[in-house]
Amino acid sequence: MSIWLRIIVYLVAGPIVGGLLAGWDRRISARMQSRLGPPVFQPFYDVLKLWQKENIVVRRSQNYYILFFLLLVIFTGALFFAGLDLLLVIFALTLAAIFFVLGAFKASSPYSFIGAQRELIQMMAYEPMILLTAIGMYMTTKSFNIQDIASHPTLLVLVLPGIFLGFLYTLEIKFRKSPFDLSCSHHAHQELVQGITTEFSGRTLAMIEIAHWYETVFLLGWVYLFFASVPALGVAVSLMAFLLIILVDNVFARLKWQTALRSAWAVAAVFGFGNILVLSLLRTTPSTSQPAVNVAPLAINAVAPATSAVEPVQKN
Amino acid sequence: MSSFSKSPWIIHYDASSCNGCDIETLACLTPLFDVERLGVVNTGNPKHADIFLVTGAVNEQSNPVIRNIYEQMPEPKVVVAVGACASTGGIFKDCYNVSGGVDSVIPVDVYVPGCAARPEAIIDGVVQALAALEKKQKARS
Amino acid sequence: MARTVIPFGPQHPVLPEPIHLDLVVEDERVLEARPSIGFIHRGLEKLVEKKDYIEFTYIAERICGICSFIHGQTYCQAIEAIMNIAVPPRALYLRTVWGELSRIHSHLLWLGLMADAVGFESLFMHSWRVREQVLDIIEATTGGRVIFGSCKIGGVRRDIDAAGISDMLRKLETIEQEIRRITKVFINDSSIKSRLCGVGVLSREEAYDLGCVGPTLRGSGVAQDMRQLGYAAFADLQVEPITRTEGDSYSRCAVRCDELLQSIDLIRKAMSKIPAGEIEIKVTGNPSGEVTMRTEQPRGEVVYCVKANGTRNLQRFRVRTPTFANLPAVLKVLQGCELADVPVLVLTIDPCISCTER
Amino acid sequence: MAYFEMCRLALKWALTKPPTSRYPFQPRKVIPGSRGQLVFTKDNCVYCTVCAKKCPTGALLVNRAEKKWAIDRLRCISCGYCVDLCPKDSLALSTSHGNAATSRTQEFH
Repeated sequence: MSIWLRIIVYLVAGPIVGGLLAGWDRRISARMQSRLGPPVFQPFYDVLKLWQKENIVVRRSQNYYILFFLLLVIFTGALFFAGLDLLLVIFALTLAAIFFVLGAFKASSPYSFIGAQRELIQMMAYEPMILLTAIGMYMTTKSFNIQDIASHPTLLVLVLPGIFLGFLYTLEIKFRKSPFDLSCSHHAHQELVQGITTEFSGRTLAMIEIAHWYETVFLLGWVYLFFASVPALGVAVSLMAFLLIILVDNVFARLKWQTALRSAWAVAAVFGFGNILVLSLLRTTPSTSQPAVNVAPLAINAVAPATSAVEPVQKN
Repeated sequence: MSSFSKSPWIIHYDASSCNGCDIETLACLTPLFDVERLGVVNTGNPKHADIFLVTGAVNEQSNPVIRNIYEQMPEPKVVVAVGACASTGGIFKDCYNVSGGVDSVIPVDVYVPGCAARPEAIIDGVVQALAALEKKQKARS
Repeated sequence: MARTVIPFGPQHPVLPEPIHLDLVVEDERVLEARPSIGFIHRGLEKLVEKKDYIEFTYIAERICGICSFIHGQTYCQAIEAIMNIAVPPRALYLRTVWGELSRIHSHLLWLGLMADAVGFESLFMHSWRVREQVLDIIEATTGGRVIFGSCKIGGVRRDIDAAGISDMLRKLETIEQEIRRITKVFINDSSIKSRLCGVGVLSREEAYDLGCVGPTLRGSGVAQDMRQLGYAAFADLQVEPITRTEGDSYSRCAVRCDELLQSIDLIRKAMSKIPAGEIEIKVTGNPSGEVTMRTEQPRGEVVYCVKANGTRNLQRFRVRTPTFANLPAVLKVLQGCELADVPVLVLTIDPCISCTER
Repeated sequence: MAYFEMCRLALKWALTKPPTSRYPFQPRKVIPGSRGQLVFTKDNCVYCTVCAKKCPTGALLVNRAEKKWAIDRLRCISCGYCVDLCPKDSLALSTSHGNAATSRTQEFH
C-alpha cells in the first residue's frame, strides 16, 4: 500500500476503531464491576452531544491549544502508519502532550493547574521507557525507519522481552488507566474534580476525546510493531494488551504520583536498560551469524560491565 | 439530533438534604440500577454536565452555591429536583433556615416525588428530563 | 514557594455531601485546612416547638438518611424514658435488629465511598451491589429502603413473622460470604494499603483528647462502644468492641470491616432469642421532664438531650452527633498531608454532614 | 496476595450475567409491603380532616363542606401516619413509587 493510502486509511479508520475500543473498554470494565455497561457506540454519542453543546472556556486560546493537540496526535499517528522515522514519531507525540498541558495551564483554575503539573510528571515518567523502546528496536533492526522495522524477519519480542514489558507498563500511564490516572480520570471521582480536563467543555472536550481515540490506535499499533513479522499474532497481542490494561484498571487503586514516577523509572531501568545491556553484550561477542544489513555506526557504544546478570535470550 | 437523549451527563449536588436522596442517586450508578446503560455519567464538573440533580430543600448557605453551579453549566441544561424536600421543601418546609424547594432558587424542569426518592423514580425523572433537554436543544439551534 | 489556595469545595465529585475546605497548598503538601460548614443546617431542632411530640419521630428520623433508623430509635427511647413507658421486649429486639441492619448498610456504603475516593471504582460497585441485598431485606421488613419509618414511641410499627425471619437469615448467609470476599480484598490489597497505611495517624491519647467517638476512636485502640450500655436488646447480647492500635486510616477501615461481620452475628443471636408477644404499647398523655439518651450509631456515639414541659410540644431538643465529635480529628490530621490524601482523610471518619449540621 | 483475589472477583463477574435491572424497559421488581404512593377510596371517607391536620408535611387538604379531599403528591413522604390515624380506613399505601412530574399540581378527589 502506498504511504498516502495508509495515511488516509488511518485518518478515517483511526477514530472509528478508537471509538469502538473506548466503547468496548467501558463495557468490559462495567461487566467486571458486575454492571451492564453502556452500549458500545456510547463514546460516539458522547462526542456528538459534546460537539453541539455550548463551549464555555476561560480564555479562547484554550480551543486553539487543544486543536493543535488533536492535529499533532493525528500527525503522529499518520507518521507512524506511513512507516516513517520512529524518533520523529516519539517527539511529535511529546509535543502533542505539551500542547494539551499548555491548554490546561491556560485555564489557570487550581484543579486544571495541578492536573497539568501531574500530566508533566506522567510524561517525565514514561519518556525514558519509550526512548529505550526506540533504541531497542534500532539495535535489532539497524534502522529507525518504521517501514524497515516492520518488515524485519526476526520476531522483535523474542529479542526484546524486557523492553516489551516496560512498554506495556508505560501504556498503562499513556492510557490514563487506574493505577496511574493521576492527571485526569474520565468518570472516576478524583480529588482534582476532572484534573486536566476540568476547564474544557463542549467542542474542545470532544476534540480531546477524539485525540484519545487516535492515540489509542497509534499506541496499539506500536504494540503490533513488536510482532510485525507475524501480522495475525501482532493484532491478537495488541488486543490482548488492551484487555490486560482494562483488567489492571479494575484491579488497582490509584497510586500517588511519587510511586508512579519511581516505579515507572525503576521499570525503565531494570527491564529496558537491562535488555539493551544484554543485547549489546551479545552483539560485541564475535558472533557473525547475523549479517548487519546497513552498517550504521552503533549509536550506543556497548559498555560491558562485568557484573550484569545475563538474561537467557535465545538467539534465533 | 437525538444524540442528546443518548448521552446525558449529570452533576449531583446536595443542597441541605438529609442525604437519603443522595445515596439513592448514587445507588442509581451502582450495579443493580446502573444508569450508565442509558449513557448517564456522574461528572462532578458543572462544565461537563447537562442534567443538574439537586436534592434537599435549599437553605440560606447553599442558595448561592446552587445558582453558581447552575450558571456554570453550558446550554442546554435541565434541572431535576429529586425528592420531596427538593420539590416542595418537604418535611423541613417550616424550618427557619430553609427557603422551600429548589424552584425558589433556580427554574426546575422535573420534580421527582418520594422521601428518599427510589432509584427507579430518579431514573424516571432523568428520562423525562431527556425530553426537556431535546426541546431546549431544538429551541437553541 | 508559591502558595495556592485550593477550594475543596462544597460541590466535589468525591464528596456525597457538601463540606468546604480551603486547602492552603504548597506544591502538593497541604499546610492548612480551613473548614466552613453550615451547608446542610436546616434548623430542625426549632421544629420541636411547632410539631406534636409523636409526629416529631418522622423528623428525628430524617436528621440523616444513612443512620436514620438509629436517630428515630434514640428519640423514641428518650421520650419513653421521660414518660417511663415499658416497651414490650419483642419491640426492643426488632429495634436492635433494624439498628444492626442499618449499621451494615452504612458501613458498606462507606466502604464503597472510600474505595471510590482511592480510585478503585470496581470495589465501589461491588460493595454497593452487596449493600442493595441488605436494602432488600430492610425493605421487605420495614417498607422503606433508606428511611425505614418503622420505629414509633411505645414500640415498632411492623412485626416480622417467622417466615420473614427465616427468609432474612437465609439472605444474610449470602451477604456474609460476599462481605467476607470484599473485606478480604479491602484489607489485603497492597495498592489500597499504600494509600491508607500511615495516613492520618491518630495516637491513642490524641484520639481521646480530641473527643473522637466510634470507629475513629476504636481504630486508635480505645475500646468504647455505646452498645455496652445495654439499651434496647443489647443487655442480653454481649457486644465486644472491636479495636485496632495503629490508629491510621487503614486500622479504622479494618475496624469497620470487622464490625460488619460482628453486626451479622448480633442479628443472628437476636433472631434466635427473640421473644414472642406484643410489638407496641398505647401511649397517652404528654411527657414532662428531661433526659439524656446515648446510643451507638455507625459513626459513633450520638447523644440526645430532650426536655419536655407537659404540653404536646417538647420544650428543647438537642442532638450531638458523632461526626460533630470527629471533625476536630480530621482538621488536625489534614495538616501536613498530601493533596492526594485529602479525600481519604475527609472520608476516614465516615463524615455524615447532615448529621453534624442538623 | 490480594491482586488475584480482586482479579478473580473481576473475572468471575465479567463472565456472569450482571444483576442489572433494565428498569425503564422492564417493570420494577416490587417487594411486597414497601411503602409507596397514598391511595384514597372516596366512599369510605367522612371528611373528618384528622389526616390533613396530622400530616407532618401538610400534603393533604380536606374541605368538609364541599366534601373535597386533595393531595400534593410532591409533599407526601409516604410515612403512613395518616393511614394509621384514619378512623374509616379510606387511606392505604400502595407499592408504586409514583411518577415524576414536570409541574407542581395537586390531585383533587
